[in-house]
Amino acid sequence: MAEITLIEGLRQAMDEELARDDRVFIVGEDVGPRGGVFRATQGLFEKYGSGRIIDSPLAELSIIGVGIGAALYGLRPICEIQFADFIHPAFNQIVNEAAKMCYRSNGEWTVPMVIRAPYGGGIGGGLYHSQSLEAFFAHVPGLKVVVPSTPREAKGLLKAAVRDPNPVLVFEPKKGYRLIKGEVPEGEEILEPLGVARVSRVGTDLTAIAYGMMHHYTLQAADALAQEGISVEVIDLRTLLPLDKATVLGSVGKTGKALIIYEDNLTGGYGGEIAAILADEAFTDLDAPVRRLGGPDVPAMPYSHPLQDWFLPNPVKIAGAMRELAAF
Amino acid sequence: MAEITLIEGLRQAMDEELARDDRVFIVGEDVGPRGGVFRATQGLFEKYGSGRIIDSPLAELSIIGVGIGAALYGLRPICEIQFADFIHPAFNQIVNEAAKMCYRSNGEWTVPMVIRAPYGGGIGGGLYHSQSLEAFFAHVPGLKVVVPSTPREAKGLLKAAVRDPNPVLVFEPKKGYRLIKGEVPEGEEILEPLGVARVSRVGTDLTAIAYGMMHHYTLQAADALAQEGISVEVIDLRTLLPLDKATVLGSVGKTGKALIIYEDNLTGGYGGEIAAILADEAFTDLDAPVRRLGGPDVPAMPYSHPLQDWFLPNPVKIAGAMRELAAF
Amino acid sequence: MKTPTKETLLEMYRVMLLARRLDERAWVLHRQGKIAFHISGIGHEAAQVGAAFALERGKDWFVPYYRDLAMLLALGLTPLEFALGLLGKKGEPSSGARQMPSHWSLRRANVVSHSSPVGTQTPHASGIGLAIKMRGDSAVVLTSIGEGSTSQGEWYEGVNWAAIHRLPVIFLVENNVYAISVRQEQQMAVATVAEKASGLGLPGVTVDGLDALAVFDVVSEAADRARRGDGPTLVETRVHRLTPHSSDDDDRSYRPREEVEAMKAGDPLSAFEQRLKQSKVLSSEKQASLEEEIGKTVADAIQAAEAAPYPEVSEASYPVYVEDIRRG
Amino acid sequence: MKTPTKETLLEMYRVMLLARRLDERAWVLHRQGKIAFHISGIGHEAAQVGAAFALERGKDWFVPYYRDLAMLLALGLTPLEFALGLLGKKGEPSSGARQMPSHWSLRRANVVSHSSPVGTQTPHASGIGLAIKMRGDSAVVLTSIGEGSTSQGEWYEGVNWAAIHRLPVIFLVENNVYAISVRQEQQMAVATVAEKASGLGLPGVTVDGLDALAVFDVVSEAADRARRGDGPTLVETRVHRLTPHSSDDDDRSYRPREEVEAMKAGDPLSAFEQRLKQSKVLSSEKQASLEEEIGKTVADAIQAAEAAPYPEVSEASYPVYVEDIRRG
Ligand SMILES: Cc1ncc(C[n+]2csc(CCOP(=O)(O)OP(=O)(O)O)c2C)c(N)n1
Ligand SMILES: Cc1ncc(C[n+]2csc(CCOP(=O)(O)OP(=O)(O)O)c2C)c(N)n1
Ligand SMILES: [Mg+2]
Ligand SMILES: [Mg+2]
Repeated sequence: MAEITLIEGLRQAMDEELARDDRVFIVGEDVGPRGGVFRATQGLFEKYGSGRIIDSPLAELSIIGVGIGAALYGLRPICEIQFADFIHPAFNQIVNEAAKMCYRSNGEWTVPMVIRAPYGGGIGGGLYHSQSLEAFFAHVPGLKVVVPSTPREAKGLLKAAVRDPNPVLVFEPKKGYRLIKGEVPEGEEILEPLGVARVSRVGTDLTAIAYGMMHHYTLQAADALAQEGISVEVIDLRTLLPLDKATVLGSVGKTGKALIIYEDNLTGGYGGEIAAILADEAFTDLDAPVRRLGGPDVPAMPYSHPLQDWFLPNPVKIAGAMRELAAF
Repeated sequence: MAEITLIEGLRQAMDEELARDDRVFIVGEDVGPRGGVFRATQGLFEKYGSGRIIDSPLAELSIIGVGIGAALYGLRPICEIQFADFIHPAFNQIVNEAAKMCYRSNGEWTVPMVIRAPYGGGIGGGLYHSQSLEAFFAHVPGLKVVVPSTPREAKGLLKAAVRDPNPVLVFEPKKGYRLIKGEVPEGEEILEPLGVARVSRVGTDLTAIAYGMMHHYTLQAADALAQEGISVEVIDLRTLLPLDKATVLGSVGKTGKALIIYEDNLTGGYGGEIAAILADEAFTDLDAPVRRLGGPDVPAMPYSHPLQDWFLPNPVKIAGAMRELAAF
Repeated sequence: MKTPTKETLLEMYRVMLLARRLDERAWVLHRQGKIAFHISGIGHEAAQVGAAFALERGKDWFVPYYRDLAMLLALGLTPLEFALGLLGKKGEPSSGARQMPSHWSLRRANVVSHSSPVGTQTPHASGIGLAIKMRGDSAVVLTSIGEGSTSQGEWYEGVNWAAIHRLPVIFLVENNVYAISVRQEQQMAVATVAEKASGLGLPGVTVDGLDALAVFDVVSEAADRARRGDGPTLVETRVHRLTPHSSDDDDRSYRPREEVEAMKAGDPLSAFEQRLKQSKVLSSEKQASLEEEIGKTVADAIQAAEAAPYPEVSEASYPVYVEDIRRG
Repeated sequence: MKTPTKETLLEMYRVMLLARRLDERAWVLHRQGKIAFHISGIGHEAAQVGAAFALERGKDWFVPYYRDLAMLLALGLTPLEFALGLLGKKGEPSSGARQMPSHWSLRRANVVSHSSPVGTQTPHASGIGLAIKMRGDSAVVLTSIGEGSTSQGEWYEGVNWAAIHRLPVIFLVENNVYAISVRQEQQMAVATVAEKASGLGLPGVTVDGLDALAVFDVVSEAADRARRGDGPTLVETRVHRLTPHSSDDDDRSYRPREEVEAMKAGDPLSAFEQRLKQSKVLSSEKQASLEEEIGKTVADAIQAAEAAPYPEVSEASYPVYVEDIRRG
């Protein structure tokens, strides 16, 4: 077993899928000789050539729109959006086209494509290199939305996404690209199923639900609370759409308390949907208010680092929210 | 007092604001001699001329982007998006630009603009002339999001939106354009404050929260339940961002039960945020699960009318959900 | 350079005549209140049929837009299938009655599903062209659009891709000078859409779209160029919109009756008929029998469609994802 | 056609030299780990200064992009203000340290705030031009952008507006042939960006962007045209990016060292210096004293910025809406 970084897990996934299926290709800005601005496609241009690793024009909507066309013809595009913050020009192609194609054609046309987008803050990116956009897309039936938090999941979920016959949006926690390391067995095929959450820490007093970088901070906070005798169960959602409701309801049914952590703006964020589901389907199990810890409701993350730190949830803030909820 | 339609309320609002302030102008597709495809700007081209009622190219992102520029210079654009379903190409300009301008420039630059977009189903519009998109934009700090449901509010809220110094998105329930009529006093100035919800029916057994056309259906359902001795309090939110939390919490604090009705897809819809707020801040008041009645999670509303009817909430479905909740 | 045989010419005429009679009948059905919506191709038939016949039907790919009834008939759509779409009936092939009428898709003829938001189809065509090139296939793809919709950034980005990568794509513009009520001068500062090609680095041609054979020649040439590997062509056909924009429109508010009357003088159908008669390809007897045969075909199609059932409500819930696709 | 006076020439040189020394110092600070990010204008100075001096500073409007340090200095940004931005310190004028460095805004100089998503600024400039025209003012607006970003639909739609309405806008393209690692040939099929103007119906000019006076002349002419009411001009300046894309980039993976060395031979700063010396405008003594003065200015600015405080955390929460704006 080799210890690799999260981004190496992504790179291996793409390398293996490119080798497995000649319909798979990569398109995006600087994905070629540059190997991507984060180096996720490092070496793939040299290995697979300019025919399958395509440097696109600087135009996101056409990266997605052209990818849709290629998928309609039967290919398997992996489209890289350089930063999630720049996915907005492609909103129409993703939401009105890719997501609705199967339904609107009654299944005659489908769009097997993957969209990769590095997301999240804490890297000094300011308003436009730090955004978390999962709430917009997890509201779109026809899409699948995935957020890996470990190298193994990055590899296994991305490989599964490439093989999935639907449009799959993979939001990659870029702060964890090199920070998060983990063991990934070599030689064997790593595939993680879409739509399945993972209980990453077993506990009894409350359930903490997170994904991406926030999942790691949540685990750290849970460790801290264990010192205080508070037992926190942690769920890494892994797939946001479709949501693994059973795992979430099962855990909250056991603990009776739920805290949802996300770094996007609090209001209208993805955690709201989970809280709404719990308020309906877990009502009789709840012993306390359903709590959310999200980013503040300012337009986006500011640059200056004291301001950035103010914006981001971190293990200390999360532990505080857990303590408060546990004490309710 | 004259009885006017909802769309006539909008037309009067624009006419009065154009007359009041020469910085106000209208830009959009077919808003000129055609008077808009729904006739919301009927007669304004003849009255104010091609200098202030501008037929734009068929390009939504530039309708908004050019509007932003004009607003930065000090004008007061009213941008019409012909159908909300076509706002997606402008997502980047609305979310990354208009909404973030004030914050990102620390208040040096502001975008006083109004975006009008007819939304909602029940008019045989199929997937792309029926969409409800409020959840996307009510998640964007820096925007205000308004949904009028009566002619008086259509007039008063739109006039207030034109005078508001921030970007305000007005989603107009197009099914109600001519269907919904109401008394609006002539001569006096009608202004309805943004950010204030309205209790449109007083009740004691449960609180039903809605907006737009769904608010009218909800009132009809509440009347039906009154026959059965169930007393429903109805709230018309009117502004979705910022949300009038006090009115919502006050009512649910009284009734102990909440049902939120919206026609957008259920999952990730705006009602989820309200349910999440209640699950946290009204937890101790709740006597029953927080219920949501939304559209089904298919990509959009189908065309064939039996399928469209299946998609849309209506007074019968709403009454059913109320009955079930009241009986909990 | 191929020239159509006598049989081909007669077949082209038959398709144009069939399209015209079906279209006229649709307007009647709308006046009778039997259908909710119709968008017409009357005046565009020659351009569409000339283009379709210039390509290898069954092998080449098509990404059309809503006015392309005549093109779709040339590609094998049956009158009954069109009629089922008009009425939103079960078995309608483009969407299972999920989409509005004239939102084409016909998998068996390589006709890709398009949506209502204009311009979205252009990048899809370039993506199909990219896939054709990657696979080394010899097909070409044709996508059509109105002149107003070339104002969309989606059109620009899509064409740019094809120009850069010299993809086998034909960008057919059906220029009727109006986008609903907005004239070409308000859409673009160039005199012809073909001039836009010079800014994108591909050949651009303007051709009389009322002359089926002129269009046939230009598109044949474009197809040869594409198959030779010499890349895309922009073909602008100058056509007339002889009807209001759609059944929801009333064009009297924005264009003088005289203009429409003058256009009718240049009706492409009678022009083609005259031409075939002069060249002795079509006799008056043949013409009369065609009229009779088509009259019956149209009547039968409408009757069968009226008798056909609506989709079952249960069909509305799928297929959101490929996993949900059900055949038959 | 105005020609710069001796004083103007010296001032242009001083600004170019100041920009260069500040920029070089920023790279040093980054190597020292004192700043997290820098994006450089080295090689672009002549184009920016030539353009800025051709306009009426204080009266005309500017919508710049991130490489425009020299332009901003020409418009009155102080070295200290730039340094505060580099370090994310309180009082930074463009965003109060909310945005990344080089995300310009300077209200007092009519410099509009821009974001990171490229191309978004172009429609804003057209909107400002529309407002100028509507108000009958005599200002012009200049907006700058890189050649790669002209692939964005936002650029196309924005320029189209100005061409249609003959707005007083100058579209300045700083063409350094690279978009991070992607060369011009992969962005467009035309040989020059100026050719794009022919497809949009406005004049397009290509000028040597290493020659400040050539740019001064072309932009002066464009400004005259705009003030005459004859509409917009696209000015393509051919420049060199003498550094990696930004401090996050390593350009060795995608461009040969020889290429960069060859470019350095044509350094616009030394070219301008030679020229002023040959024309006896600049003496070696004057040059030396300027170097010394600027060296001190830069050192003082950096020192003062390093000593300056960060924004208080409390500042991060506003202004989301105009109502929240606090002065000072
Ligand atoms: C993105 C988008 N905006 C607006 C509309 C509404 N709309 C439908 S057709 C049309 C005019 C299209 O004109 P043109 O492209 O010239 O095609 P034509 O109808 O004349 O054939 C408009 C504005 C739309 N369908 N999509
Ligand atoms: C919409 C968007 N996509 C991607 C990026 C990331 N990015 C920043 S600068 C850049 C290259 C810009 O190249 P060009 O327009 O030629 O300007 P230059 O940097 O060469 O001056 C890219 C891809 C971005 N900022 N915005
Ligand atoms: Mg047209
Ligand atoms: Mg460049």
